[in-house]
Amino acid sequence: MKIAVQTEPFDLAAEVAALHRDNPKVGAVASFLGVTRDENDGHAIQGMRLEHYPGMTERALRRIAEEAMARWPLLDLTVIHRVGELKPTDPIVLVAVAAAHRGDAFAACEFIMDYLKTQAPFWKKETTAAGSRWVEARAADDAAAARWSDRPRGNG
Amino acid sequence: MKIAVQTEPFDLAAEVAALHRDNPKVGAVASFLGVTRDENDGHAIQGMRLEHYPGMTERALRRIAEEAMARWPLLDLTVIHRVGELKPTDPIVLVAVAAAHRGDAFAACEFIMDYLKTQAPFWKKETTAAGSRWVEARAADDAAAARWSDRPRGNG
Amino acid sequence: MRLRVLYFARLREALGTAEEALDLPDGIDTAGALVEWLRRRGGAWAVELGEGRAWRLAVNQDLAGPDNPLRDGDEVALFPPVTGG
Amino acid sequence: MRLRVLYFARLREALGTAEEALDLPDGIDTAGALVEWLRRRGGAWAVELGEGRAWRLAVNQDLAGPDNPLRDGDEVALFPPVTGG
Repeated sequence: MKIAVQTEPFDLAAEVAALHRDNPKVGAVASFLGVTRDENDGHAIQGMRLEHYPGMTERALRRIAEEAMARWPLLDLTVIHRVGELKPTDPIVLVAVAAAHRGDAFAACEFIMDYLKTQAPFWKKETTAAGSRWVEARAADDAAAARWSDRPRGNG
Repeated sequence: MKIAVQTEPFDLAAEVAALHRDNPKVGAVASFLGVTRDENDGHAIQGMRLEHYPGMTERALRRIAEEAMARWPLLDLTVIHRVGELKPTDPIVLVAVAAAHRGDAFAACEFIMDYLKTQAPFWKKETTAAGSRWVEARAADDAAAARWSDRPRGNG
Repeated sequence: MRLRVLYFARLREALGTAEEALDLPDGIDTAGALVEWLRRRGGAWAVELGEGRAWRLAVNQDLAGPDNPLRDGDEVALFPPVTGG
Repeated sequence: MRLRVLYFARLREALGTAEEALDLPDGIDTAGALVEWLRRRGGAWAVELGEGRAWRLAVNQDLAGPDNPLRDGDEVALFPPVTGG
């Protein structure tokens, strides 16, 4: 399990390869790449700054990852979140999950993203032509995280 | 939209980058990498040969991809499936889906894999210590594909 | 009616043929009737295309059911349930 | 009771402080009571931590509710709902 918070870019291919290259039990790697967009809520975005809570961030990500490992039969996973200055098309977050079967990998990857969006202490401040503004949390993200309160989905 | 059937390996990072690098509307890329395992149904696997139906394969993959584009607001997607000789830890299939929001990208990526598993004309022949054998289709794959008959899931 | 018929994977091996050009007698005008006609060849044909076996069928490179009509020049394929991905 | 209190993002900017060391009077022994006590400072404190505003709270780097007890030496953080990913 790898958890990282960093300003530098990450290497998607290297991270995914690290999850399956040396483990022939892995049949599926589901991954998610979050990318900076050039607009949000109708505003043109020139760039953004990601602030976080050092210490709690790593702790929250590790807790979410451990919850995923407990819910599904996973073989390994990686979560990397960038902080600092980002511009449109820059990758922000990578979640990659390795399992024997795809249903578990997909479900765990989506679960981690849904919880990360509501539980991990990151805050985005966007720069627009009119100045900078803090991004508001979305009700849709709370709803997405609430889906997992019952029981895991996913097929064998 | 890119659909490919090939014997050569593919480059995960290049394929994912191609989906978002030049399109600042992309906020999410969900991807799935299928990998050859070293065991199946309790048999140790030394390698496998993937046979397909040239012509129909590309047609079936394109049809599945178009169905996904019609069901969810996607920005782009890539499906690459390898054929020929593969050994454990070799990647077999890549599905990568770009969208503005993660729920659509995740749902479409899983939908494409579920349909590919039941509709695209590929057949695996595994080599074990006891000789080679055709892999049997799994009932779980039919069940996974049947989930999508009603309506798309996925959150904004 | 003249058809091209392709066989894949386990069926190809068991039937000992990858492809054949068939001249069908009148009345064999659906995919299901074609399979029934092939089954009457006996031997591996009767076994592999028989009741207990799972097989799938495509007409002109689209998955099709037994009611699918056949037309002169069609490409028909018979194969086991798919196992890619 | 002595606490370290951290503020992040919009709250940090609006309150004009990133971190402070507080000596709490007796009786302020839950996270909710601490927020109520901070609110009584008035001005931006009353506005930002007031009824209509969404904020979250962590005690010792875990998300916590208003009933969470506070102990000497705890690290408390106040911040807006998170927006990463």
